[in-house]
Amino acid sequence: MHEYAFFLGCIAPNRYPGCEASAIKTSEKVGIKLLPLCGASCCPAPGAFGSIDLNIWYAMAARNVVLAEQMGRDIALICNGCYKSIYEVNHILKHNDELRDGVNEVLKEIDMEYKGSIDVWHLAELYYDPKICGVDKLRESVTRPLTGTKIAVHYGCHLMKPRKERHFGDTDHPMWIEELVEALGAESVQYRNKMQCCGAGGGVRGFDLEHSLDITNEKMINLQEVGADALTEVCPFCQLQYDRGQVEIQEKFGITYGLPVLHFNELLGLAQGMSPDELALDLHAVDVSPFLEKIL
Amino acid sequence: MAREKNYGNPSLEGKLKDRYYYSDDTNRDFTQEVEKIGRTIAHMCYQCGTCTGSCPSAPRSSYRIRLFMRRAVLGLEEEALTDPDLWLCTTCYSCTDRCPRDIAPTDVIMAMRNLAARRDIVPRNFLKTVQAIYKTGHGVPNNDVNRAARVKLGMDAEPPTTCGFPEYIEGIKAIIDHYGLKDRADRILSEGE
Amino acid sequence: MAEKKEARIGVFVCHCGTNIAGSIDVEAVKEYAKTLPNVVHADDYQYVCSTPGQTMIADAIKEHNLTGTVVAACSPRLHEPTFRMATKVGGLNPFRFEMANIREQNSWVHMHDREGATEKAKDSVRIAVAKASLLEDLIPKSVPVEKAAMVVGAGVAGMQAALDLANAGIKTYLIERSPTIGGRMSQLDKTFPTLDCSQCILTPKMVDVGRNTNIELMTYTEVEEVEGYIGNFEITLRKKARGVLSPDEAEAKGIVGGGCNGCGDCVDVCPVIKGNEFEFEMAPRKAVYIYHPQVVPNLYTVDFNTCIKCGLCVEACGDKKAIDLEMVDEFVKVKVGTAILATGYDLFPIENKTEWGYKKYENVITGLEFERLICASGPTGGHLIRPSDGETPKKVAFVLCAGSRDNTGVGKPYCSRFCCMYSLKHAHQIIEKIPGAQPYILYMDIRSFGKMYEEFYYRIQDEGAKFIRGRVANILEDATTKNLHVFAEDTLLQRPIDLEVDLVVLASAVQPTAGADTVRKLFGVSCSQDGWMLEAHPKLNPCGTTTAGVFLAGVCQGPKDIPDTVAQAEGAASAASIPIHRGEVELEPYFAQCVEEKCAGCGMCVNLCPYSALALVEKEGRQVMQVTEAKCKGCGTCGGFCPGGAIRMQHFTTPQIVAQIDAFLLGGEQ
Amino acid sequence: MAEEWNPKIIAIICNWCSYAGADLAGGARMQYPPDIRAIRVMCTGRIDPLFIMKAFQDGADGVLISGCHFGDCHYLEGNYKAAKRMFLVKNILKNIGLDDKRIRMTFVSASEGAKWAGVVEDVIKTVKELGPSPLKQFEK
Repeated sequence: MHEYAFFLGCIAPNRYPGCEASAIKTSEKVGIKLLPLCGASCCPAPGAFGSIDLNIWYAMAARNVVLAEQMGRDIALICNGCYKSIYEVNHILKHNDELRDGVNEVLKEIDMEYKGSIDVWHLAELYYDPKICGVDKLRESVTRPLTGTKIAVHYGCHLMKPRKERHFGDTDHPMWIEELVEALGAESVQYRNKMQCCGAGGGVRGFDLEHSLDITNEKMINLQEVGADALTEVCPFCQLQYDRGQVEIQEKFGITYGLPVLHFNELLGLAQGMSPDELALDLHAVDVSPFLEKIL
Repeated sequence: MAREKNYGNPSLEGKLKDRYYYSDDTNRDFTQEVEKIGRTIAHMCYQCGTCTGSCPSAPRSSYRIRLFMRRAVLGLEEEALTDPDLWLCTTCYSCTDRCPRDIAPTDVIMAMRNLAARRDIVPRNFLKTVQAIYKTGHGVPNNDVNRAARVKLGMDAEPPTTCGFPEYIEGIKAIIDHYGLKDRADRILSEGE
Repeated sequence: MAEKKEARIGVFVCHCGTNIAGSIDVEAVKEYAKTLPNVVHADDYQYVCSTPGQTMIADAIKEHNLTGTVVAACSPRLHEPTFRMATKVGGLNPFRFEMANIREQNSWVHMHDREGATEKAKDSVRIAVAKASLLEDLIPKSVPVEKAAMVVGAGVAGMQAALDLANAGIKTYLIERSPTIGGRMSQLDKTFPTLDCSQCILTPKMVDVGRNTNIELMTYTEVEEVEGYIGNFEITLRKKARGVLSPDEAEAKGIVGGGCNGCGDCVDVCPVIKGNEFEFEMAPRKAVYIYHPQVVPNLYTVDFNTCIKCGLCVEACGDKKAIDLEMVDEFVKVKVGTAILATGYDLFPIENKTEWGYKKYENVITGLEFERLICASGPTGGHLIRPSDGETPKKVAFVLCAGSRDNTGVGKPYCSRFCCMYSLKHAHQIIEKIPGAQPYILYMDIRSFGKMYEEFYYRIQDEGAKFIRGRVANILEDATTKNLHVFAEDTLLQRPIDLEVDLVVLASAVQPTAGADTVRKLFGVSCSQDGWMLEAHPKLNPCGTTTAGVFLAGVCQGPKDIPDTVAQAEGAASAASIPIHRGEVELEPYFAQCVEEKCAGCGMCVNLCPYSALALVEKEGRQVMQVTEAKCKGCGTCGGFCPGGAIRMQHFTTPQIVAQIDAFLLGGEQ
Repeated sequence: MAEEWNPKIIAIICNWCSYAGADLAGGARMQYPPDIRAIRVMCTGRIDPLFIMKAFQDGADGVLISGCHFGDCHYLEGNYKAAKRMFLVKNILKNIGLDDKRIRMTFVSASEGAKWAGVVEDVIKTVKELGPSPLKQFEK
């Protein structure tokens, strides 16, 4: 069993609890144990906090990392926004003495010290990593293959970009999440401008909703073109933008898509035999039942 | 610095505003500060436009990241910090990925936003997130619908974060207070009302 | 160390205008020099390298009866020869001169530390005087120069250089690793800005090369080993197994009237089909092949990596008996006096810039692929088509600086120098060939610097090419039409653009050829940071290298267009012919010498010498080491090791070096 | 040692790569501190370990040896031989109680002016951190 401190973030536990529930259950079936990271906070939101003062962003993210350091476990998480904060701040502080000293000065006030002793992973990359799980093991864990479904993948931005600060390589034509999706028995479909942003990040969703929805709408048009049954992503914030965003697009622009949006963990949960109820799929703003009908 | 014309007529002043760029418009400190906060070589921009061409916000707004890069190069502080387009970057980092000069334009934007925030120029939604985190530890706090759903899933109503362990919120408050950010957010938000 | 004869040293400190005097107190250095042991005269001058400056040295030698001179000025790599000459004019052996570098390694790098720089200059002079006091007369050795030259690479640069050398009466070995000569230029359709047909102007040269009796053309051959030095290079060549005998080779084997006559009967029967690399795999070839009909020499080649040795070709060849499927590589040794490297360039693997989708999207091609597709002798007979469906493209986008001027570490930081111009030419060609075609040129700057280049730019703009000032951010393919959407910002309009086109041509960056690094190291030539071969001096010796007798021509030294390539090739040929025509060269007399009374005959030095210049011989009943001076290049590796201190490196003797160390650390104010 | 102490560092560098690289740094006007004096040899292979020992005996605070990159030696392999000897020298230094960081071998090509400037700066920094050579006290 590979054990990790499970960093939840905000949107997964507080809006889409199915993401959290499925992450814990699905990972256990492939030998990954997610332990609660007690007292963790918002990562904090890289767009909102980082825009105001990067130093506070470093300190707040470092606090979360320190909690895991105290557990002596690497962090696993399921949100690209969290990945940006936790992975990147951990990476920066490990290599920048000046910033680390600054952060530790603040953390001293709450009896904490950032040491740089752990690493940070996205659960999806642990699934893909053959040393931890790997595509084959994931495939073996499937009991209810998603055969006959066409699933489009949204990678999101902060998991893989900027590519120099990450370790995933090609950010123009990546296929590794598609491999994961196909391991679940589904057909992955390609669509135009797959790597474009969902539109929510950088505080833009809160700053100018129409602007942010217009970006989402462009993605929705491209997705509609290829006739996907569902969109999957690895980021609850992207999920929120696509899921609630479709309702908002309907309200503001009068266009209806009705494309189910599922976190990869939710998708994996379904493939491993979890029921829709166990995933709280009723909390999704876009009805996922057309998709469920295809697999149940 | 733009010359005043003193026509004594606001609409004429507006229409005929001095639009020259003067050599003393450059503030080198601004360039350097942007580079320090953004940890990137902003002054090396050669204005190829790869950033704008990659930008998901550009086709639907007047936001041009290349112009912000130009402002960074020339130290056009006022123009950069007061342009509301500054807040339209979704931080997707496509420009950073593709910049042939190996600059991180996204981080230039972040640095400029930091500098704007020092002047109390911050959109309200950013400050509301600060207030939420100060109060609950979460930018997107828990709510009753969600609590009910969590219980139905067999989980605790409150996740094991600061929601379930509110004693940790003190630490978060301490960090935010260290920078005086909560007070600033409260003040700016109340001034706007 | 006791001196045999008292040294009398003259020191000359150069101002170099303000280059040195601006950061160093020259007067103080001069006055300091006067206080040093053995210094009997010190002076300063504005430009010591000038004629009056040199005269000053010569006069001082006579006037003060000097035994050695020291000039504190620029780098010895620049002016050592100058001041040696001045020392000689003054009546001293030229090797009794030592230089103190107070410019490149002092005033220029400590521009704002006058005190530190001046102190350092004093130390440098003290160190130089210490060495000068121990210098001895040395006599350079003259060696005869082999009356032959080698040119490595038979593109337009190599061919031009070989023709020039040959026409100057020098036997020239022209080595080419591919089966034919011609190089990149033979792949081009038209050339800018004159629009001459590339093949039309190149083929006569290729034929000349093939016919010239002074040129020994060796295609399908690589350099295996290089030994020797200027005047006397001994080069081992690997003649790769071609599987085909030339008529001469056949005759040598006793096959009368046989050998390959280029009839191509073998090709018809060969069952193996492979992509033709000359056409960038856009056309097929067989396992026995020629690249194109104009190849020189007109010989077929068997590609043994794909040949299944079915023997059908041997049968088809019949009595000519030209094909030998059991052929193996052969090694040939040749002696030459000088060599020219002209190894050319490859395209940078532009698929590494993933945002442009090369090799992902069928209709994204490189500039060189465009050349083949627009060329009448190319795979499509000169009809430009989209690779995806064979349709004629109407809208074509040209992406400039594709991988050039790129500091990300993925692409190349330099300007590739000819892409602007060939893209303009491409634009012209599609306007000319395809009615209603619209080229879009996406550029950052148009660098039309050559003769008639800017005028060409004017012409293409007038013909209707649209210029968009913005670097391409990314390219997306329309899955159904295979059209491409080119995203960029029109920086002049300040608007992002989504340009739907039928074909995209990437003006890919260029890089040294795959084998260039090996060749470079064999000949002892350095490379610059970007991998191009390093010239001896970027301005004053652009064809030479730091290895005497080895010269550079063409793009192997850095991106350049055809006129510059040919000009440099002629320059290199001229430079390479000089030692040959003089008939002898002087070697710097930095040979190792064995001090026989100290030599224990252990022989450990013998294996250290990379040139096999050392050997043990028997003398007076015991083993001692002996140096073959002609082989010794003076590196001193033996001298740095000899446990008994029995090896004496002339001009870098142990006492001289130790004196320098002592002078720095023990001399001066402590 | 009331004033700032300037270390005495000697560099023995090869003519073809490092000396040319150092010249290039000058041509490009790259600035570095002046606490280094260079002695030119044709190849680092010429460097007898005794030269280095002599320098330390004379009170050098640091010694820099710099040659061509491996594979780029003007004399094919002199720099390999020199590098091998450096292990020996470092061992001896450690045995007599000198910090082996006082001797450094680097590889700077003729085109690496910026690298040369960086190397010199770093060597001076390292030696300054180590302080004056302990052998100096025996000198007087």
